[in-house]
Amino acid sequence: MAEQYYTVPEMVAVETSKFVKDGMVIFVGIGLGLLTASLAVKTHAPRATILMEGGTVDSRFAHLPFSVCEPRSAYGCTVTTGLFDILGYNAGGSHADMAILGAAQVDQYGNLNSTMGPRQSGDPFDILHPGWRATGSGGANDAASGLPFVVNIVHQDRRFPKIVDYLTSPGWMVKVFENGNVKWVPRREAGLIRGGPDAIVTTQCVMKFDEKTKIAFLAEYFPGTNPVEIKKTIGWDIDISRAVQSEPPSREVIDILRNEVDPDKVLLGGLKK
Amino acid sequence: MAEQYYTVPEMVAVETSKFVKDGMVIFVGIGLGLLTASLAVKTHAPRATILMEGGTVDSRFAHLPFSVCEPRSAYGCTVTTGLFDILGYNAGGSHADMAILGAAQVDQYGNLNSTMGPRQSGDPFDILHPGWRATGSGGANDAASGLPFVVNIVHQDRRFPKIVDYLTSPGWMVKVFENGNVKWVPRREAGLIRGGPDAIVTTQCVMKFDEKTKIAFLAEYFPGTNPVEIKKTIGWDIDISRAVQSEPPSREVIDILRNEVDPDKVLLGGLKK
Amino acid sequence: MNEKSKIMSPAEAVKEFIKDGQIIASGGFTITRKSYAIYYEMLRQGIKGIKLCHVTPGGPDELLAAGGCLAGITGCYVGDELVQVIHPFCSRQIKSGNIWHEDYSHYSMILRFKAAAMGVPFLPTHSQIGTDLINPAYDVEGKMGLRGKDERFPLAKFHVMKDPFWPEHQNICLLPALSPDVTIIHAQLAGEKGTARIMGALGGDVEEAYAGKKVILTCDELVTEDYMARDPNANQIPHHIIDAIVPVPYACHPVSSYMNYDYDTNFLREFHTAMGDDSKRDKWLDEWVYKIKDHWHYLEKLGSKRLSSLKANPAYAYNPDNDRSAYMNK
Amino acid sequence: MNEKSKIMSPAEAVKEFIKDGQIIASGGFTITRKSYAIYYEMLRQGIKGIKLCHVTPGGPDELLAAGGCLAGITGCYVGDELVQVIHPFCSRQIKSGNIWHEDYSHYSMILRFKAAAMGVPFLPTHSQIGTDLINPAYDVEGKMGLRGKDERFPLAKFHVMKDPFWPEHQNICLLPALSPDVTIIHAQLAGEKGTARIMGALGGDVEEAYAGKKVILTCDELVTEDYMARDPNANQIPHHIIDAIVPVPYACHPVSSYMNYDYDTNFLREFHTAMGDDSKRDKWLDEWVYKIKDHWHYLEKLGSKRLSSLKANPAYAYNPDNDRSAYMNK
Repeated sequence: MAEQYYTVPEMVAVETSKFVKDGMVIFVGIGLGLLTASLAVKTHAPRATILMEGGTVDSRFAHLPFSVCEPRSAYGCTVTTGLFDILGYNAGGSHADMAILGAAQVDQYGNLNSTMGPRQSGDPFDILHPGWRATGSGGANDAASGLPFVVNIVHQDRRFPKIVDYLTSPGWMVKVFENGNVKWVPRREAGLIRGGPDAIVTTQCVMKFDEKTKIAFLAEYFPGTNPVEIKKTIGWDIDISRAVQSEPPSREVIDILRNEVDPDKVLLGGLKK
Repeated sequence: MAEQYYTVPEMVAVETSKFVKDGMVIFVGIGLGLLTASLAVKTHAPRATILMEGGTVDSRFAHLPFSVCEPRSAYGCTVTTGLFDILGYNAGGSHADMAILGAAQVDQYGNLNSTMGPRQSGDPFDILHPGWRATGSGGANDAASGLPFVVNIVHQDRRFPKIVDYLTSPGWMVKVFENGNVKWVPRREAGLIRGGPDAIVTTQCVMKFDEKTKIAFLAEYFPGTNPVEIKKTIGWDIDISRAVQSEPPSREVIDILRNEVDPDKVLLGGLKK
Repeated sequence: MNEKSKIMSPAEAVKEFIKDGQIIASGGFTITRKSYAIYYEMLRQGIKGIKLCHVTPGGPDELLAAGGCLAGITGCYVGDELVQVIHPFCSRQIKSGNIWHEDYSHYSMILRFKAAAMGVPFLPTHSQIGTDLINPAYDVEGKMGLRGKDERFPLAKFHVMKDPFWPEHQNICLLPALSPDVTIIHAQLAGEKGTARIMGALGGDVEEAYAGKKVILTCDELVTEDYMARDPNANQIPHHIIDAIVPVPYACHPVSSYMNYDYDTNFLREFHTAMGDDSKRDKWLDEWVYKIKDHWHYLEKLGSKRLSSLKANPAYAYNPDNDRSAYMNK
Repeated sequence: MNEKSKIMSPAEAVKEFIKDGQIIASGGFTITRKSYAIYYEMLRQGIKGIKLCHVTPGGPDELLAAGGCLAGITGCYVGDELVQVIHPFCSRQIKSGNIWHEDYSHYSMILRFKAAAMGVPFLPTHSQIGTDLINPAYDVEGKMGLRGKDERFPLAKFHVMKDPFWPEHQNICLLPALSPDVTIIHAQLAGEKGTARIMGALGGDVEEAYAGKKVILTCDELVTEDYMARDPNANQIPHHIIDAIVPVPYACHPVSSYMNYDYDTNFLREFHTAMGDDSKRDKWLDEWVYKIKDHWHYLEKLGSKRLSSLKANPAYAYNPDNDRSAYMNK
């Protein structure tokens, strides 16, 4: 295979940005979500509107921000308000079309874990002594509770358990708690009347959800990867029968990503493969 | 008796303004409340802060407003926000010290009716065909639910029933509704954990509430009126044993009221005796 | 995706978005920022059966009632303030039962819109507790048969519950969400995509706008979105929740728009007088509504001298020399 | 009534308002508007047993943890963003059980403060439903024995109920009010009585301020209330809810104040590195906190050249030439 003219993080950004349609109102978290939405706005979705939970609407970054509420995140925005308006009115009240979210783990139903777990996945878990800690869910829970969403995640074995060790953002089948018991029910039945996961974009592939089972199947694998190897890294019996190889990104879009979206390598530089 | 150098509305404004202490944060409704608070600020309470439900904090009127949300009501204010902040955070969340409210009726417990009733007080009442209609409670219910308050009311017989025909702002004993029955309970017991009426200032007198019975008694009668005549106009067996004659207002305060607070007679001119 | 412009005339906005039988939320506050240009047009287009709701009422209630557009009102007040001016026609229609009126407190109304804006079924408050505002016998929408049939109306007017979080378990009142079919608001400035800047007190407009399934925005000035972006802290409403932008001068006449124009008390006095007088009402409506072709015609009839006399002085945000004697009973 | 001035130094504000064992709300948002001047002073005054809560966390969590001030944290995140920088010391303390961490979603936290601000016991949301954020087995404050004893903590972490208003009766999650003993926020401008103007995104500061029993406000500039009144739409917080005004330059260093100064990534990188390294942590704290006399001494140690390099360019509201390489792993 010829030398790739794009990096893995670039491929992830391009693949994720395809979910952003022109005119959409998109809630983005820090990191890849922000990169992806910016790319979409500078390519095929110039009329997409970016919302960030610090309180900004329709920012047009001159320099990619480190935070969803730092001075750079407000550049060019048309409304500066607070977190309540963004997460309450726009995400909760369904005035946004989709969210792009990161996570530490994602499971077969698109449930996310952004926060913590036992030392080994599946071990008993003591909330007062978590085995590992990530930063936490922030607004990802809120966006996932009210909006359709796409997940960005680094492709590593431990990140794809059959059931997340600690569920922070709701996918298609979620937990309800009754008289000391945990029951798994469809998200609508639990009370989540809107939204749900549309896709998982990893650093190797794209998963989507089966209409009937609501379980993630392999939809695309990136050039240089293969479905059988990917299946070995997934904690559930993932259906790879529908998988096709992703189109490589165009040189043009990679140029825009490098030269216009993130010329300082704020995000492109920092992402692990 | 010598010719009075003040009018009845002026007396009411002066008497009511005495309840405003310096440094207080006061919620005011349209009409006398506004006049009274302005007078207090221009006399003994220069550091009082006026809140109005349209969304203004600390206005210093150049011209008395016709409405709590018209352009004049914002003059000189330090914060313009919305109704939610004023009625929710400040009145509901107890960031104000008192309210000055008007009403169409007030009863022995300081319950107000600002809205409607049957043709004759005490008659059966059909909500779909009210016998009379006034403007309605507006924010008076909300202020009375969360804050100590003083009532301004024109002194007329039909305005002082033992029990208001339709209860819109809660006094000391209020209604709770259980299985089709109405029960009268102390406001704290009903769930109103803050506030309550401090006084009723009419165009003839000042009533306050007995510590134990929470029933209004005659505290002061204005010069030119007398307790026995007042008692005839009140719908409950009002205690007049503690009544003293009010001090007439000073000429100085009347001058301030006429020349500085309401030189255009926006409110002083329009009030009935 | 080819983005259709949202900019339109009052007649186009009413034609496109307002239908018989809708729940309409009216923004503004009595004599401030009420989009009369839209309400006049609703009368001209003969809209019927409207359920009007608002954080704060004003003259449009009276106008819509007189024009036969109204089925009912859900709100806290029937009047124009102006030292307690009650709407004479509206209140008479309520007394006669021709228009129903569901009574809530002022804050309760903003909570109902806020709940809808947040996408939750209710919000809690201590307001209304202990009063007839939550007397089950006085559930007007229930008596009108609106509950349990029409999804837009909740099963109950309110719901009292015990606080589960503190040991006293005090009563608290839940108020159901209210999502109008159309919300009508006014802002001083709007960007060409709909970003809105309201100057002066906001009343309940932000909540009403987010609660609305559709939003019509009248504005004093239409500007570029780039101009709006120069001071984003001054803007409250994002463009993506606005459906129609109606940029017409004096859209709120006879009431005020902070910083731009004052209210017209002589007009309001004539309006209120005519509304209360059976012999004058239809004549007034003919003269000021039905025989008026459009908003430009309305402004022409008012005349530039009258409109100029209402122009706000920037040091005050209103006209300090405005003749307000019509409501000052000296 | 003789009104006492609210204007004071960071040391005075901490001495007067902050006590051991309090619930403290920290305003701002990770690398924006965090009042470090106050948090440094809390370490110097040896404050203990603080229950920190916030809509949005940031470096002060790590600082207070390292200074031994913290008992627990109630929030949604442990880090400084900066492309997912987790607080190394804080998270280690959480894993070891030395500091408890009660987990809520971001919006849930603002609802908890908003409920307190509104004076109601709870607010409802769909957030957290279906997740371990409302798993009764994971009630950390309950496990710590805080419920049912201390009025500041609710009897439950959450309460799921059926919507009484629509026929589907869907589940909704109630979140209890959270009223901190002291809220600490930062604004760019404050009037001499405390009226506050925050520029840029507001995060959760307005809600946290109204929720607080006391409020400490740091600000970049202290101005007259008359100046604040020239643009009242730009101000969010009224003076009567502010208890201490602390006007010091660069109160938020090493983080940013929109329009005034940018964050100091080199400082933050050293801070984060030292916090994660047992051999460096105490030395860093000595150098930058304990051996520092006051905020003026801190600024002197930073030096005017460094501070000037952070000054915001008004066209951007930050410094477009700021060296951000410490967090860009090229």
